[in-house]
Amino acid sequence: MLLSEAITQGPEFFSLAPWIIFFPVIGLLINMSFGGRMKERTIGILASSASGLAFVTSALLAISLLAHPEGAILPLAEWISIGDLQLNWSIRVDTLSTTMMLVVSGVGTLIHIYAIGYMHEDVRFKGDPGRYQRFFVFFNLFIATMMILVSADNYLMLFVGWEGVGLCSYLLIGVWYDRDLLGRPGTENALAGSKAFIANRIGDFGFLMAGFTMFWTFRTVTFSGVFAQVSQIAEIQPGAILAITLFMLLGVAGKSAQLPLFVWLPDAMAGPTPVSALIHAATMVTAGVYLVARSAPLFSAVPEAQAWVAWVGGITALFAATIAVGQHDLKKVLAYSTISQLGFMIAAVGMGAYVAGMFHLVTHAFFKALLFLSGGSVILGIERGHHHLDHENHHDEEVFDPGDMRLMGGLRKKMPVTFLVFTVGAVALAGIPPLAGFFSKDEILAEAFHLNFPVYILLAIAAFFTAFYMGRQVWLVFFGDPRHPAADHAEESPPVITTPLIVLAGLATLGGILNLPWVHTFTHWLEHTFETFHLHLHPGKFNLLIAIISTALAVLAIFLAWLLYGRKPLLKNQADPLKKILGPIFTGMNRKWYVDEAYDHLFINRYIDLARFLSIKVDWDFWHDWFHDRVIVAAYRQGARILAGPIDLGIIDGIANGLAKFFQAVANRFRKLQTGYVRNYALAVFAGVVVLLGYLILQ
Amino acid sequence: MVPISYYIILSAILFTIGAVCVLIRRNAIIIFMGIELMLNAANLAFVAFANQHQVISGQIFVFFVIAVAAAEVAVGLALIVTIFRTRKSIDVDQLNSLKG
Amino acid sequence: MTFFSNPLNLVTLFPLVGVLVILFFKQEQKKEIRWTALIVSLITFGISIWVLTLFDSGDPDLQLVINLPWIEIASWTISYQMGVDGLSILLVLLTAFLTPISLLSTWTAVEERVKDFMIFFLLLEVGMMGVFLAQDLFLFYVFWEFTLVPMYFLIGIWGGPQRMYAAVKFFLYTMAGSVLMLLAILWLGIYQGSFSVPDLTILGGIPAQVQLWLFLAFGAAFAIKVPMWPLHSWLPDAHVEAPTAGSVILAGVLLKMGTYGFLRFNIPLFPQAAVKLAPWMALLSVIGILYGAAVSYYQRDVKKLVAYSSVSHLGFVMLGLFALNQQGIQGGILQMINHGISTGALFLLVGIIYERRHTREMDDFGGLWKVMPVYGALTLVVTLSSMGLPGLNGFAGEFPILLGAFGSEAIGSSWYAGFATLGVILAAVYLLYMFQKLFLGPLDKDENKAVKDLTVRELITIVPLVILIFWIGLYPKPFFTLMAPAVEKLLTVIQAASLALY
Amino acid sequence: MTLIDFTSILPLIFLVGWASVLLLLDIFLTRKVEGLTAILAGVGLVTTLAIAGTNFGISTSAFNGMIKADGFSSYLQILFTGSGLVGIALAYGYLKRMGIDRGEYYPLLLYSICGMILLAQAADLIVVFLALELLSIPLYVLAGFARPDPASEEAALKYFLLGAFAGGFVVYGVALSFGATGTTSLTGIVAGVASGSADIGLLLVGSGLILIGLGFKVALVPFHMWTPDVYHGAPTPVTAFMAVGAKAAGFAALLRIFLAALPVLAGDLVPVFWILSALTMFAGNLIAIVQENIKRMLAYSSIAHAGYIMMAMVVFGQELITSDAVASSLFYLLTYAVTNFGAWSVVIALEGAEGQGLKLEDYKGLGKKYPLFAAAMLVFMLSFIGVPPTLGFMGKFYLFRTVLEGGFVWLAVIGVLTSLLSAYYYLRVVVNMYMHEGDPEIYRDRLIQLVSVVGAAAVVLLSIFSTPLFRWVSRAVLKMF
Repeated sequence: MLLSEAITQGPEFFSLAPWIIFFPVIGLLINMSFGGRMKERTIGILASSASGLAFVTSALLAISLLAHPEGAILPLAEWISIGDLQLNWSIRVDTLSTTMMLVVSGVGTLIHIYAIGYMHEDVRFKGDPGRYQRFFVFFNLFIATMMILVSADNYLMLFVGWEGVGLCSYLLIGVWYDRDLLGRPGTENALAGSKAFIANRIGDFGFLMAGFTMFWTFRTVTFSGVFAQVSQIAEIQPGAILAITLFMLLGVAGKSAQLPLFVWLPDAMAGPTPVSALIHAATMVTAGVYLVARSAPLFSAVPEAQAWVAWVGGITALFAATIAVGQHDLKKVLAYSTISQLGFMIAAVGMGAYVAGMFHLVTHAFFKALLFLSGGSVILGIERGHHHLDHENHHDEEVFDPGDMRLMGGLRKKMPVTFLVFTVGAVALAGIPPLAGFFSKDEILAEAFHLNFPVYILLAIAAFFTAFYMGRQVWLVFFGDPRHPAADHAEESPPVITTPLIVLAGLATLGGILNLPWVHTFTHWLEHTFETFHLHLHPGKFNLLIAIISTALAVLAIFLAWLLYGRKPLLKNQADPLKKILGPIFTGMNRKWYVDEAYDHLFINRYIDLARFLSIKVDWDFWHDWFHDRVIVAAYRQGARILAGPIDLGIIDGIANGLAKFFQAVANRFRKLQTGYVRNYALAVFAGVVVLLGYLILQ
Repeated sequence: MVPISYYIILSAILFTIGAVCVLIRRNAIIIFMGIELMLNAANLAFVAFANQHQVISGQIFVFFVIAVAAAEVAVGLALIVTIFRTRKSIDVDQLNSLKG
Repeated sequence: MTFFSNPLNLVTLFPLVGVLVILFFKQEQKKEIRWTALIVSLITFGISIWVLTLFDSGDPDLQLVINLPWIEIASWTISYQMGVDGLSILLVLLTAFLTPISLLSTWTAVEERVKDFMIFFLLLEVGMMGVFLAQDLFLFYVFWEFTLVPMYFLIGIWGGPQRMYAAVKFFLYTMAGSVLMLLAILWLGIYQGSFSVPDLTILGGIPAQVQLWLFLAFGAAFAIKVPMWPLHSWLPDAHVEAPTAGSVILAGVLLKMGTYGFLRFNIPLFPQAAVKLAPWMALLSVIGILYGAAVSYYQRDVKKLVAYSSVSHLGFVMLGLFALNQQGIQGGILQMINHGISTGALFLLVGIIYERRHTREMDDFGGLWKVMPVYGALTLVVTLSSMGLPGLNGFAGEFPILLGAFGSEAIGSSWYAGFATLGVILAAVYLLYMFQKLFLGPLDKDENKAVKDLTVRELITIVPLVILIFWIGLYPKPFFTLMAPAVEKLLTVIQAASLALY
Repeated sequence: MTLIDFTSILPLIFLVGWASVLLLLDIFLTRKVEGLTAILAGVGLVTTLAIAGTNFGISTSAFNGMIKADGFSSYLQILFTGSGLVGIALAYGYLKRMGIDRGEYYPLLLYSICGMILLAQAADLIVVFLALELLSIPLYVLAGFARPDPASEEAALKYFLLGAFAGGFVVYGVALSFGATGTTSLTGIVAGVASGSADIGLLLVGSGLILIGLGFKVALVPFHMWTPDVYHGAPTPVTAFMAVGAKAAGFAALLRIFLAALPVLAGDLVPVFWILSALTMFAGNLIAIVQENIKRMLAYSSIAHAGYIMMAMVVFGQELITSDAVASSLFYLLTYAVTNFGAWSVVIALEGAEGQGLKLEDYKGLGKKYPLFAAAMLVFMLSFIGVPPTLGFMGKFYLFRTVLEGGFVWLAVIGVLTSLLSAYYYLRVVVNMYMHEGDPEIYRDRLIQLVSVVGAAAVVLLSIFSTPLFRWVSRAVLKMF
């Protein structure tokens, strides 16, 4: 079936498309079933090659797209078909989706390879080699679900991937489900996973609502079907489309960690570094951006929605950037920087600068993955050092956080390669020409400048902060002197780890050429997709002024960072110099502006209280015990008792006695009388007689 | 001649007296006599009505009632005697071991 | 077709053969008794598959009908009418499928009075089959009441400490509803002159006002069984006290008798009332969904948590049915099956750990995944299916339900569906909480360090369910195609009614 | 007297004769033969059964309309003689066990049955009264049969005094009715009413008094208060026989008089019936809950069931369904008889000396120790509740149908709800039998085992294949009007 479809689509490799999903699935099945009996390395290589093959397939698809830019749709099977609700498993190959496939599988493969080395050491430091297999199974599962997400040709299949990646992130954050962040026994990681899943679920709620509205508006949820009708629906009921897009925005906020749902991403750093790099930096979190770009026709139809999206992105970008400045944990800084960069992308796609957004998505995937991985390499290095200490002097029992930048310093000598690549990534992120980050970010800023000036301001400031905290991080980590013996004994990572880093560093450097100004390769590449929905992309024109401003800002920021952290490096146990300058503001940054606490108080605790109240008070005490057991049952038994006692022997007796008394009164003249039981019964009969006859006679 | 209603009223009074007797006396024999009184009140009514309607069957009924009453007396007294044997008393107020 | 060659009669009455055989064993011959029961139930499952093969999924009407005059009361001829159609075929299969699994789960759990247990269990299967197949109201009522007795004993004899209380409560509550239904049935018999459901459906013509009363009378019986909020109070007791197999069947099949009742009787027989009351039913369902979810979250006893989650899940089913459009109803029917599978599996899993640790308090666990990886993985899948993860069966049911409810004319407002969708979030909250309390976190209790992973027998009970979870999740088409024509037929009735109304 | 007169009361004549012979035999038989009287009594009843069976279907009125012989009476005669047989079966072992094995038991039983048979045929108020006394007087004696057991004696005296008291009302009622119409024959009364020569008010009061007398016999609330004490005190087989026979007989008279003969008074009497039946169902079922003694519990349950049968009389006056009403109540009497005898048989099996084994606790563990008895008892309890597939359910089904047909929806609702209440105390027995540990002791008694097992089987099977029963019942009421 699959092949016949392919023939009708064209002679190229489109028919291979399903394999981007099947390869990783095969990989995970093998690892799951036989991993127990395989050597670690085999597991790792198998998983990596599964992902690698997926990359090759995507590449083939890309090549075939060069010839047939209109792309192809490959229906695999019917899924849910009820009445006019027709959902299929079918894959959409076009320039947009293929771009995502390339990024996911490409970066994914590199990270897989990196993870072979990383997890090898990690499981040993944490002392449970069993997790190695589990990790790679989940890792492949992630690639598979992510591929489903990007290759879907309808919103529901996309949703499958959408929730699938959420699940994977839950599982991978919780790989060390029995530890806390510092590897001690605890539930912290597990909770972080749940937090991520539930935050995502809130987003998914939005997605589902969007889906319902969409179906009842368009009577279909396939991309082509929906986009074809947008124009006329926009005339009739723009409200519906607005609703759809805003609901979607909620979903995006959940998945891409935007305000107000971003809180899960920092906690997600509980997962091993490769997870942070792949899922929480390079690919999964960008799904939101992809969704908006994918739904471009819908968003373009309702400017209000676009404004909303842009503002959410802009504010998040700045908000997260400020928080990043105040972090001490190496990965936390990167996490917030990720949120901030995602803000850039969301803002871009929100403004309608889809190409710019996607472009930044790609470059960001390169350098942010690079940063995380090299950061992971740093952490490994520190842990190696710490390990050595353990071996030298066993009295070392103090809790040690290998990710705390205040304990690092001077690592550029210990880990030269890592230092080099990390710096490349940092510079790229800071947006210094000619590295990738410069071009992509600059395109966004340029677009913003024209399309939505206030958001431009936000983003510009965010860019400034970005440069600053990256500078701060580089100086804190690599310069000065080691502030902890572990850092002093740190060692460079093995080639299996560094090689992917170098590759990524290359990409981060050269990524810019994808969409050089005046050339717009990437724009033209994506145009094919957007044209099919009659959506015309204006190539973002290069604006020298903007470029100069942003570069200047970046340089200034880095200079400031040097002033604070470079000139006289931080000493052991010395407070962060910013603290002196900013005081409470810094604390606020450091404490993430207390968003988590606010949420706890406003929602989570309230819900728990509600649940407690409902289950204990309402359902059990009131409804179950009081109402059912007391009221119903007791009333019933009491009624019985009363009837058996008072009424049967009492009231009827009572009537009897009453009558008896009456007769007593009458007969007392003559004789003292007493009444007794048999006669009570007789009296009951008599009472009956009286009542009945009374009634009958009154008739 | 005496109007029929007098007879009926008389029989009603007798009947009530009998019932009241059942209700207020403790001695089984007396109670039983009360019942007999009720039956005979009925008999009076029968005779009266028979006279009113000029049909004989009413009076025949009286014989039946008397006969039945006799039978009841036999059984009733037998029972009372047995009770008396075991309890040395025929006070119905002492027959209260069965209740609830 | 003679009485016994009719596959429906076979699938219904065959378990009686097992009962007869078991009667000849002695209490001590536990092994023989267990095997007999299992084999008989497996054969019954085989017969149900045979029924499936004979079933023509294209035909919207009743099939394999057997219709014999049965009892003559004065002017009435009550007929023994059995038939299967798209609305019931899946439930028949589910019943036949869950029974052997539950029996297998009792292998080591039930040690005393095995003979009585198996007899009651097989009788229960007869009753349930009858309920789903009977097409004559009288016959239906007979089976319906008949299921009470065995379940009553399963809870009351083999249950937990509070078992008698729970058993009596179960009996009285269910009976309270069904006596009213009996009156409604009699009313139909008197004024419509027939008990046969298909005839009554065609006959129609009950005045709207009367329909309302009859709907409520039938509804009382079914709503208690479902159970719809706020009539759910018997459920936690029954579930917590019942033995594992009992809970599995109770959640898996008995509750479905309620939802099925709405689908089979309330909607087609009193369509106008159904259309009129749809918003109210939807309201109760939504309250049930959210309420059940919230209450589940605060339970400390795993079994109780799952019990309350049923209130939430069946809220979805009811919401779907009373969306009164194709998506809603088909989703609802599928969700009945899904709930049977997922919740059944959950109860099995809870039973497994209970057998090992003799506690169900979540605080007594933690980090089990380390010692029971297989158990953990399977539980994870079931949990995810229960919270409606796309690609697993739960979603294939919940999505059409919510979609249908969202656009349902009968319900009339999208708010219901909106709030119901919030239940999807809450489901994740309490289920993840449960999973985390049991399997994640450090393995710090010594009693838990020793527990063994699943035995082969236990695997055999769980794996089929998990396979179904994936199957329905990824490719539910065959299930939908089975029910589609019957549902479309039902919809024509509803449309006619709503036209008559407005 | 013509031949037809004889044939119409042939069962009666035969049984009276046989009973008297038996009595004499018992006196003059110098050397007691083990169980001879019992067997002879049984033979007599079987013969009566045969005669009644052959009489079935004829419809005549004899002795100038004082006696009717129709399907109705034959049906009831068969029911009565049947219960007589069971009564003997239950009593035989019991009397021995309790050491009250006196020969006159069986003749007395037969005499009482004679009374019932006559009552079923009575078409004249005089005959009604005579039959009533003929059935009651032996029962007074039987109730006290366990003398010198004080409980038994007390029961007897209470029953006697109150019975006689109620009898007084019947007589006076008859007198008034006679006064109102100048005749005591039912047909005559109907005619009198029709011709308008009757004094309706007086007739109403008279019929009210008769209703009270009969209501006492069938134990309608508030005329029920003797029932628990008498049932409790009387020897259990007698209780069983009373619970079934006397009640059935009472209803025979009620149905005959009120459903057939006095439709004109419907307007006035229906509300009375409504109240009585509702009150009886409610009180009976409710009070039964707190009983700890199974005999008392069953006593109250029998009160409640009287209420159910009473429901059928509410629809009287609606010509179209009166036959249904009679048929349904006749059928209910049958189901009630079978179930009741079964239940009592189990009670007798467990009863020990000095009223041991009559508490509900004494049933704990029965399910484990005597599965057969427990299963039987379970079936009877379910039948009492009205859970299908049991006769009890079929009976209620038919009854409720009649009531709904009559349009008395709320009465039907009360009926089903009270039957729900009843589930509560019937289940207590089941809970004790199956869900509690205990070590009950039953007395090996073939006959009783037979009764309970056959009874249970009948309760289930007859409900599944109940068509012939329904046919029979409908034929019984065919030529009644």
